Amino acid sequence: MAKKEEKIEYVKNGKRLDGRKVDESRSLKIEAGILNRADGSAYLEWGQNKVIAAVYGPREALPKHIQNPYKALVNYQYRMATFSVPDRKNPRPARREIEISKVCGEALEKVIFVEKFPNTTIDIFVEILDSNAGTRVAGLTAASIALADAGIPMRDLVAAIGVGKAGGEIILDLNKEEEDAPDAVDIPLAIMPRTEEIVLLQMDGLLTKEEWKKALKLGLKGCRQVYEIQRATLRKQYEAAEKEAKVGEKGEREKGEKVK
Amino acid sequence: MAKKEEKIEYVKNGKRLDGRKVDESRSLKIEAGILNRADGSAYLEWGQNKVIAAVYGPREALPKHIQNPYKALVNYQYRMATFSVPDRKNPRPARREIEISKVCGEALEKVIFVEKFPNTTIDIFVEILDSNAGTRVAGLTAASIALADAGIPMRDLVAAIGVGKAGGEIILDLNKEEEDAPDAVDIPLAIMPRTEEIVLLQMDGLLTKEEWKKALKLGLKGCRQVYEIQRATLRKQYEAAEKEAKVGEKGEREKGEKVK
Amino acid sequence: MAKKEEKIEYVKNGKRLDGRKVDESRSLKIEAGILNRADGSAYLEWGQNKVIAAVYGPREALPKHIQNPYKALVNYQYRMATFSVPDRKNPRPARREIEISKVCGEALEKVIFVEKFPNTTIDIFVEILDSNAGTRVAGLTAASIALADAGIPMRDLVAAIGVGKAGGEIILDLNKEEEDAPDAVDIPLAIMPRTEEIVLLQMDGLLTKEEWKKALKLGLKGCRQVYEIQRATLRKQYEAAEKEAKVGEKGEREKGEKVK
Amino acid sequence: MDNVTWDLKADKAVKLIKEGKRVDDRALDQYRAIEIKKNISENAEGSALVKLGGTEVVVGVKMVLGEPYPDMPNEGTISVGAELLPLASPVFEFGPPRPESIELARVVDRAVRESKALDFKDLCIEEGEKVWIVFIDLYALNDDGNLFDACSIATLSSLLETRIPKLEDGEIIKDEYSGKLKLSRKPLLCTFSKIAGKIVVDPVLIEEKAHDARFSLATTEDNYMCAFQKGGSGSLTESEIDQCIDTAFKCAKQIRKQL
Amino acid sequence: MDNVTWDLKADKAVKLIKEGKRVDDRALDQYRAIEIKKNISENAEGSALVKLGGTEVVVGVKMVLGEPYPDMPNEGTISVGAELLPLASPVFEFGPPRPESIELARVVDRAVRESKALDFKDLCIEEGEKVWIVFIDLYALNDDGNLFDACSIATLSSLLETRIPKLEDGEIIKDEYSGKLKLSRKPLLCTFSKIAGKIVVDPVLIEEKAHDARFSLATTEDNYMCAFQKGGSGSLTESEIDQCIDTAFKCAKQIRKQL
Amino acid sequence: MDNVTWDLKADKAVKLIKEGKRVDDRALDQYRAIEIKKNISENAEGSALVKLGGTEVVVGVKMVLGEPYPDMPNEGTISVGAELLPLASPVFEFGPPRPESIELARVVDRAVRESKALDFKDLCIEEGEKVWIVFIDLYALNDDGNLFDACSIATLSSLLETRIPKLEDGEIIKDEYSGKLKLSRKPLLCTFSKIAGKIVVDPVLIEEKAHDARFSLATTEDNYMCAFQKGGSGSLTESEIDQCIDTAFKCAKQIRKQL
Repeated sequence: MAKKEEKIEYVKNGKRLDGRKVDESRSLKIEAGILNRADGSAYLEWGQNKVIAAVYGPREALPKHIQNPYKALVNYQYRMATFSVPDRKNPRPARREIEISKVCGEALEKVIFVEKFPNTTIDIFVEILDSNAGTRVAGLTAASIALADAGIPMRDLVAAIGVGKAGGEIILDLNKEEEDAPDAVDIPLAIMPRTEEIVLLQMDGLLTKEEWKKALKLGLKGCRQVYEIQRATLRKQYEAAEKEAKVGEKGEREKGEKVK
Repeated sequence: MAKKEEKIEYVKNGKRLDGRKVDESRSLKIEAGILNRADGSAYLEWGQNKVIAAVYGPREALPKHIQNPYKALVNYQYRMATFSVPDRKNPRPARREIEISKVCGEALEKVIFVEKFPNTTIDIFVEILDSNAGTRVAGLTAASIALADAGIPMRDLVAAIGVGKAGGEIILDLNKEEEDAPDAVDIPLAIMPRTEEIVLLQMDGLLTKEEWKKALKLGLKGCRQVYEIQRATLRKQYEAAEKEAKVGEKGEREKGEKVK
Repeated sequence: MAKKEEKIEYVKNGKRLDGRKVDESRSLKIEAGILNRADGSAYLEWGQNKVIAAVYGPREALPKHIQNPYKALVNYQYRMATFSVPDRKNPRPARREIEISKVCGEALEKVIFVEKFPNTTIDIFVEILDSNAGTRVAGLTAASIALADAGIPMRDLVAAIGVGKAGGEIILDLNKEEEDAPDAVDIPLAIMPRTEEIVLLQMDGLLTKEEWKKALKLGLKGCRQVYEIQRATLRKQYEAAEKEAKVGEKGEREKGEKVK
Repeated sequence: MDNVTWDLKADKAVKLIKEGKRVDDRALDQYRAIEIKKNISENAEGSALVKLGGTEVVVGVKMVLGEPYPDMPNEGTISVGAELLPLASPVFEFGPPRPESIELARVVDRAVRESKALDFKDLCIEEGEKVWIVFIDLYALNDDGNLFDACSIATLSSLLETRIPKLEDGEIIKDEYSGKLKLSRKPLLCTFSKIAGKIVVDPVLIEEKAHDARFSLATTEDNYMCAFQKGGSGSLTESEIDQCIDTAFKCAKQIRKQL
Repeated sequence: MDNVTWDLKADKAVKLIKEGKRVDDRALDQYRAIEIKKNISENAEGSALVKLGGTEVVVGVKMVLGEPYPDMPNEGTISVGAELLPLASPVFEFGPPRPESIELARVVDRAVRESKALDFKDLCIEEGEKVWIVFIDLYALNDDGNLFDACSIATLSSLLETRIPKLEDGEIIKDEYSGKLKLSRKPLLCTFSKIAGKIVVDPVLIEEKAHDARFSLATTEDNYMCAFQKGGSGSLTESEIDQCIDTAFKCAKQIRKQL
Repeated sequence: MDNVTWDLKADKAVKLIKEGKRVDDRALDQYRAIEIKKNISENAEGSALVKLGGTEVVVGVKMVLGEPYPDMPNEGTISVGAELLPLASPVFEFGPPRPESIELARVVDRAVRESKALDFKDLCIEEGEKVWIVFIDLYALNDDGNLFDACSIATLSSLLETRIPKLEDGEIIKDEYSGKLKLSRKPLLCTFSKIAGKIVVDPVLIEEKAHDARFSLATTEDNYMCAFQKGGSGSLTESEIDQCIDTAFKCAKQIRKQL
């Protein structure tokens, strides 16, 4: 069971172990509005990663003493299903999940007009159903769509992706095998696409300043691609809602109203 | 330490392993009003099972946000003492204890005039001191007496008993040995005796519909026997209280008032 | 790894294993006002024991339902750092720490004019950074200085020390080696020095009444020595504050006011 | 939805049921449509997402190596947990398991365990030393009523697909499998609400809110019942239970065709 | 009882004690009547229910196999836990152990442990591998004051009856025993309240509410003291402690006759 | 300090920073004075108390025997925990670790772990059986801002002094040691606040309260970065990050001289 020590070539003839190019992300699909209890929701598949995100709120923050009279609280909860990882995860929230929840909530607070909803909380729940590296950026990308689906006013979406290093190469959207490289560097990154301001940034591993500059450039490019897919998702949902609204003028309009 | 695999005859010549007949329950004794701090209490011995039940309330439900303006909450807590089982039980409440507490509380809610006590809680605590199968029905039977002892207005008592199957026979009030039969079926049952409506019903094990019909008939008969013992207990206590009240007209009347 | 069973002479020619006399305590140093966030604080070294104590309050007791309209609550929390003991301590508070917190808080309540601060809490936090027997009396001695540093009105200080028995001898301020003696008796003791009333008293081990009388006498003597060091600490701090106040009449006077 | 709206909706549901109708136009003994998506997680040994009308749950199975209980040295076991995720309902919260989720997990557990669908001796690897523990974890994603049955269907679907990890020197080899779990029966829960004296199968959320009593029973394809659970503060009569039993066998038979 | 009634009752208790009397007509140094019911649980290796006036507690002992501490390879140990059951008092609640129950358990533990009544080496089964852990669990059933002594009496009663399970190949054989636990001493706690400058033994609840300080000490039949515990926000003088010591020896002697 | 005072102080801090000044007269890229007291606990294998201006933390290292992870049979590991002691701030409370302390512990952990300063293979005692777990516990004693860096400095100081307990037959011999932990790098965190569009290093508490975003990065003496962590609800631009990187290398270099 010893970790394999043989030298792996992570990029060979311009191709990665799974056949991708260095600047190529895994396939990404997002669907909005998939749960009817939540105020907003999204389902996302990103390579093997499968994520459900739901938003409740703005709703009264309770107990009262946590209320902020100037803005809404953003409560982000990232959790992994016990079976979403190779070795069963303990159902209790791990420290890793708590840290990710904190930084992702802070990343979203920047784009939400929190000042419009004093004394409330906006609860964002992200559940990982299957995983293969990059679940926190997948969760953040899905949560951003769930917020839009909930009709919560935002300055911009948040688009996120992982970037990093394996086998000496700067690559986009690392998978598990790449993240396990002896020299692996993992950089979860999230931006507000319109201004390219960075709202989430973490890094693990040994990186030089030059490598960082290169990685950031690649990451920003990846975020822009994610953003296009997010926009297409919302456009599709909006069009479906429009259509539905026309078909049944007096019908159930809730869904349609949400995304306006 | 392997489980014994040899064939046991659970009923032989009409007698069970402990000498009982198939429709015979273990000996049952109940005493009411045994604790002075609680508003009502009961001590019960049922075969090896030993149970203490106590009732507090109706009292203000706290914190306030749990209050129901239309009725009293019924809070039932079933617990086993660490030493009441062959292998020491962890003192923390097990999932089994939490489930039993839920279904027993629901069973009692039906008989209590909860609508008379809005915003309050009626707390029922049941502690198992020794056990040998059938503690949940023993607890419920004792709790019913403790509620009467507390003077809480009720539509009826709740009488409970276990019924089930072992070695192919439908039998009343299974003991541990019978519950461990390879084909054992355990059916905890509780009724409101006046109408024979069922307020508690669970079942474990493989049972046909025909067996169920037979088991239910036997169980209802058992419940009626339990009810007689419950009524005798309350009659005895009432008479004792009457007597006491006469002896010391100006004395301590609290106890006597409770059971009126 | 078996416990050493050979006979140790705990006192030989009037000297203990670490060279002390039977009535000699380990060296004790106290410094007041070492933390700027807390309302009062103290650092104490007593032999190998190293203790930080801090006081916050009187401040509003929350949640409101714990408030006492007649007096301040005294909330004492004694904790050991994980690395302050030979085998790493679990970070969660042990039952021992909870018990010590309770008895030390009760010991201090007697000297504080709690009736002057209704509805408030006075929080006293004691953290043990290194240990070698006697940390609870060290903590109490430090806490007493932190309370004075916080300017909380007190009837007296509390002076504390351990006394006990090892190898048949009644000795002052036992260290770990002595506490591990086969016949060890440990008596944590705390008094209000002006009246010599006892506010903390515990005992472990087999002791005769005669030994107790002797031990108490020795303990009271030890407490008086501790009291002298406490008073010197406060005197020194007061003088420093006075000086500071004169140098910068219009300057930061908070510190100086506290100890008046 | 606020409380007043809830109460109005519940009143309407009761009124309809008195007339033999339901809020979603079903017959009293009619089940909602079921959609099953199997193997939704590659990291799980078995998994399924089930939609039961608007209700949605996901269940995953992990096979974990463990030690047997001392009194059952040649048997593995199952362990069922349930999380009522806060994304499934505005009233669910994170925190230690509450009685509702514990009851859900334990009733689903009993339906599997008591049916003897799994022979726990098959889960023994080395007597007294090493056995499989089959962890079955239930997650509610959207609660529109009858989480019990949705979880039961998802559990059975997952178990039917569950692969057994391959072992080498007693350790799991990642991503390799040595066959599937054997199930000798297909137990399924069927849940009823008693409302205004009538029995309805597969209640939607608003019916659950309005009900007096709940009754769940698990049946097998060979005409056994293997678990009962009555819930709620109401009572049941013998004939009501009979009615539930008959409908449960009928509905489970239909559902089994979809597995 | 509401707070006002409590305060009035407490005031009366204080007033009486100033006159050398008590609410239940006892002398200041007089213990309440004790009733001991042994072996109340067959599943326990030892157990006892004790009534001390209106106060009622039950204690059970379980002998459990465990590993020794690395630095005490040839010694077993004891572990004492206490639950202030909510059935014993309107102010007790379920939940993680609070300081009150932790203190109770630890003081009862020390009375047993420090008396050396049990030789922990007797509890060793196989050096460095297997020892007995004697779990002693205290449950308050009705709190009418002085739970400390009631629990101490019930603990000693239980330990004196405790049977040692029979072992075969290192495993416990159910319902068979190989003799009783050996106790070389009979330590008993005796608890006092200091009220209005006077010392009373075995306080009832209302006296505990009114007291300034509490003092418990454990004594043995061979004239040792083995545990002290002062509680409460009041103080004690040397002569008050002396008075407690003398009364404690006297009372414990009487109680031991009943065991 | 009440909320109004805090807000006024925070406003002042922002106003000063807009003018390129700070509340304590430092330059925007200037670190506070550092005081390091090593080996403050004899029971710890390594320890240090660090004062960073008014901020004060203590860190202790314990070397504990444990089993390796099955997939890393020849590697030990580190475990970092942090307690924001209530003595350090009126807003800290006892209780289960909150997100703030978990983040602090995990960022300090990553700075050490990802720098590969410690070769985890050095911590293996017996492959697959026994390894060292290096427990690093951080305690905040006084929070005047930038606990991250104070803890990082104290952690590195402690690790540089950490003694490895001597083993005999696989057990630790008390108070004997077999050399020190080997560190191949000296990673240090450097933390920044972004306030009113400007970047300041080593923020004091009032600056932290006023900041839009926080950025921490760990650097090594051989020009690597080994951990980033952005916090707070604000955003960062590429050039702001560049500025942080350059200042972090500069400051860490200065701090290393003091170790």
